[in-house]
Amino acid sequence: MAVGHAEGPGQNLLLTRLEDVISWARSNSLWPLTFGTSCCAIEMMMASGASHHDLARFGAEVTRPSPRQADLLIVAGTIVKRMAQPLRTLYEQMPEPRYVIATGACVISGGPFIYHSYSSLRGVDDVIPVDVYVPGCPPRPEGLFYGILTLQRMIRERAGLKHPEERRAPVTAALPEGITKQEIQAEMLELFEAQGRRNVHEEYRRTVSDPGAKGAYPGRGERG
Amino acid sequence: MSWIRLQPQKPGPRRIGGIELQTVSAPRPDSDSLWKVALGGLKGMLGGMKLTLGYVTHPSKVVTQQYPENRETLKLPERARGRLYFVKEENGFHRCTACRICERACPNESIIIHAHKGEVTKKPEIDHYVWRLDTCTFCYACVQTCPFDAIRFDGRFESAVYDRRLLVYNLNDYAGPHDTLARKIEDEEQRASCRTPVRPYEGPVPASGEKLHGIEPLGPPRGEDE
Amino acid sequence: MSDWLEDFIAGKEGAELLADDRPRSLLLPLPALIGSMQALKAQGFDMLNDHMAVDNPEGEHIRLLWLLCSTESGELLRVCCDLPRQQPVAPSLNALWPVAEWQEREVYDLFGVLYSGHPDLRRLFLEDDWEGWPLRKDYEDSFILEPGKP
Amino acid sequence: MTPKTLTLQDLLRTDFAPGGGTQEYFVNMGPQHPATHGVLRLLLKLDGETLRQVIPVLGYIHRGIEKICEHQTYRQIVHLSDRLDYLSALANNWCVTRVVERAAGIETNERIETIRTLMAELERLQSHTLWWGVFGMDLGAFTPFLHGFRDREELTQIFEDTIGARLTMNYIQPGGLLHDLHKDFAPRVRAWLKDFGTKVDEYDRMLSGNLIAQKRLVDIGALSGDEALGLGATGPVLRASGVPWDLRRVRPYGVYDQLDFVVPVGEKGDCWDRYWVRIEEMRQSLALCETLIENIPEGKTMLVKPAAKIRLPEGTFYEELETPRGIFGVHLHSRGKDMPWRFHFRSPNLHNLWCITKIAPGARVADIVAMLAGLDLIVPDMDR
Repeated sequence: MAVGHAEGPGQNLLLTRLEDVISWARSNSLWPLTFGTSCCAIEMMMASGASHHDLARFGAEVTRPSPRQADLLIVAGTIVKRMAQPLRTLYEQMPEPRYVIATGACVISGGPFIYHSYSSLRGVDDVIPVDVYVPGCPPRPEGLFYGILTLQRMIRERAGLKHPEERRAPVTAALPEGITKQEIQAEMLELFEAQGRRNVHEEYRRTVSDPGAKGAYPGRGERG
Repeated sequence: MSWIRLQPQKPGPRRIGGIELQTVSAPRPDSDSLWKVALGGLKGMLGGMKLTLGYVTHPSKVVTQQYPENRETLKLPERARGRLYFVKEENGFHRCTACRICERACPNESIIIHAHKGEVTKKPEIDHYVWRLDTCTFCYACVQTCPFDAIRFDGRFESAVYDRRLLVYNLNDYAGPHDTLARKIEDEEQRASCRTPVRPYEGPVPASGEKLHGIEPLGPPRGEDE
Repeated sequence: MSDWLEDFIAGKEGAELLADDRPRSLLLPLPALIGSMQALKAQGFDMLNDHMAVDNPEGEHIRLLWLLCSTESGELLRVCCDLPRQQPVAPSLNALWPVAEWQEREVYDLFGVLYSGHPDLRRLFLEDDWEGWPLRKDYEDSFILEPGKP
Repeated sequence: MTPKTLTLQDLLRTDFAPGGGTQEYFVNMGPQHPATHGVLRLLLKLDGETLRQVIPVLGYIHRGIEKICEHQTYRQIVHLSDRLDYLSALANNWCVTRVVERAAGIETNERIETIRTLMAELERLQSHTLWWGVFGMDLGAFTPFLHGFRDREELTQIFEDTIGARLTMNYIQPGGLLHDLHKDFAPRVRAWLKDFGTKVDEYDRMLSGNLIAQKRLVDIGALSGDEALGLGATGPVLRASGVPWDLRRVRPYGVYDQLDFVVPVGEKGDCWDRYWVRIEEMRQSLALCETLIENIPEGKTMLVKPAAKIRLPEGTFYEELETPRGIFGVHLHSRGKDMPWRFHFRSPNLHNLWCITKIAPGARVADIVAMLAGLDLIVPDMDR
């Protein structure tokens, strides 16, 4: 994979190398916020504090109760309408660059409470942007570690020093097993064609070159 | 030494709820003089520290597992619920008869079955067996109720992705009849032709193009290199 | 089990024993509720184990259920009382069992039952400006997602 | 003319508190606070360092499970009960199972009941080890956290062998059990129990014997037996107040009627008693498990076809049992369909929580953490 913004204009070799170093340092010193609402929080505690799994091996064991000192928000447990506002506040209090991991079915999509519930949110990405989704109910600690490793990879490969806020979602970087990047890209182009858009390929390229374009990316919530 | 191992007090029967039951009472830790307090505090602290430091000299008691390094050797319990998969016969056919028992057993519609009536077999044949990992609660109801042992859980847990829309799976790799049905087709060529290959991933609009609840169709990746 | 309960309801008009077997259930008319509860507490029912409501839109009433428990005899007793669905007002049992204060807040929150004499009748789980009573059968909310309807 | 001088007391009296005295103020604890173990929010009314009033604000994880249950079949409800009090998931499963079995008239055999009892006791140990670790952490000692979680992890792996899940089990189901015991189950449990016997003594040496911990617990948050009953407290909280109300003895279920154990009670109902009652309960459960693991009879583990539809007769049913945190009860109002008309959980944590409004006023603000830790609250169970 290409590293950072190395091929962009106006960037020299030194800055690129520095970016690499900083990204590496960032990815290996994630400080998670102790934020858990239900079952997933227990597995998160098993992963982060307990001796059998021990998150300290990834430099991420310094769980902080204050959002001001944390840069990784592991959303563990159902978020309901009433909790959405405090969660957003917590997220906004975290210093940049900040990352969000959504663990468990409730956080990703509403999980067991997706239907018939009058208060559970169906996906925390309605409230805050999410970087890595770790499915499971709850995910086992190793699964959460894999999520953290995935996030570390994203930080190393994606977050730039010059654009700390622009954290581009590399949809095709962490792929489900047995699925290639080309398959996904073909799928997208097909979808665009099926939607009857003209100049599919050009539109595709435009959205890639101008990530901030309004409506270019029909994703949920904003990124950043 | 009462503060090291506090013995229960006053064992005896108590009467409650119409019956007699045996109880023991909590001891009261007592600490009278300041010296005793200070000494007790120090002793308690040293006792705890000795215990903790004991693990330095007994490294065999250390229980930490080296997860990413031990990926090859990591053995999960055989009943672990990680990922759902289709059981495949030796000839490559699956066992699913599209009876929809698992779909009904699923508490939150994480399984969506699209089936059609086979042209050759005149029986329901599966088009897409959609499994939503993003809502699955791993309650095991689908595997438990399946009368044909067509689906099982395995221990694959490394499923983290950057986009939740990638958490919708097609479990079947072909659309067509299941094993027993396929065996009834005697014509070898016909049997082969009734299997239409299905891509393992067809996006969150898997079969009929309809949108799944709460999931947008997959658009182009933002900022993705071409 | 003694039949003290039959003696207990003998003098009360409108009170009846329900056919439910476990635990035994007692249906009381609303006016007799407070007096009977006081008598039951004196009888030894010192735990108000639980309080809930069941909506019954056909019968146009909401049935309140109290589950009493006696630590002396170990007996469980369920007390029921029907309220009109339009104007459900029940007396608060806060003075007898302090825990009733919060149990009643929960029922108020989810069913809209009002309790006279309650010191702090606020919603327990939902926001104060929430509209409607979610556990009533006719509760409608555009937020709720039904399966099979994208 | 000499200017008028003021003292700080005058200032407080005149400007801020017209009624005299010092000024009272509110402090928010939660919903995101490490000591509330989840999203419990407490409004603390303080006078300096002294607590005047505690107002719990709930609903930060109210998911409407009771509403969802009305749309689920009886078998599916079991998996929702996992998500109430996830540390006693098996006990919750069992309670739902019992009420459904009782209403549907399903008889179980001795093997099923023994395994259920054994699993519930093991889960009690698992829950108490976690509580002990977190209790230590709340008091400011991090080592208990490591030790408690280490022992819990081993038990979790034993569960995973048999059940396949670590936390949300869905194991005890109407008509039997999800799986039969794994072939390694009995030897592993035996080894763990043997090991854990020494661990409880370690716990005692590490925290119970620690004078600093004792100083933070003794005479903090005392609650008398009558008050606890009136507030609806159950489980270790009620027993610590001197009321030996344990459903396992009073109204035995499973195979508890064949087992012999004593009920630990406290005297004053302070944090120390609550702490000690749980430690002693661990020892009792340990002995129970040692008996149970040797006496599992043979038999089938599932008596009903898993895909069979369960229809219940009309009526209101109630069952309750003793989870690690108190009495968990299930009300089921059936109208003869395969889904309930109304399903209600009596959650032990919701009732135990209100003790904080009684024991906190008058205490120092730092003690509220010890009180909360002593009550051992699980927030999703309160909010449902």
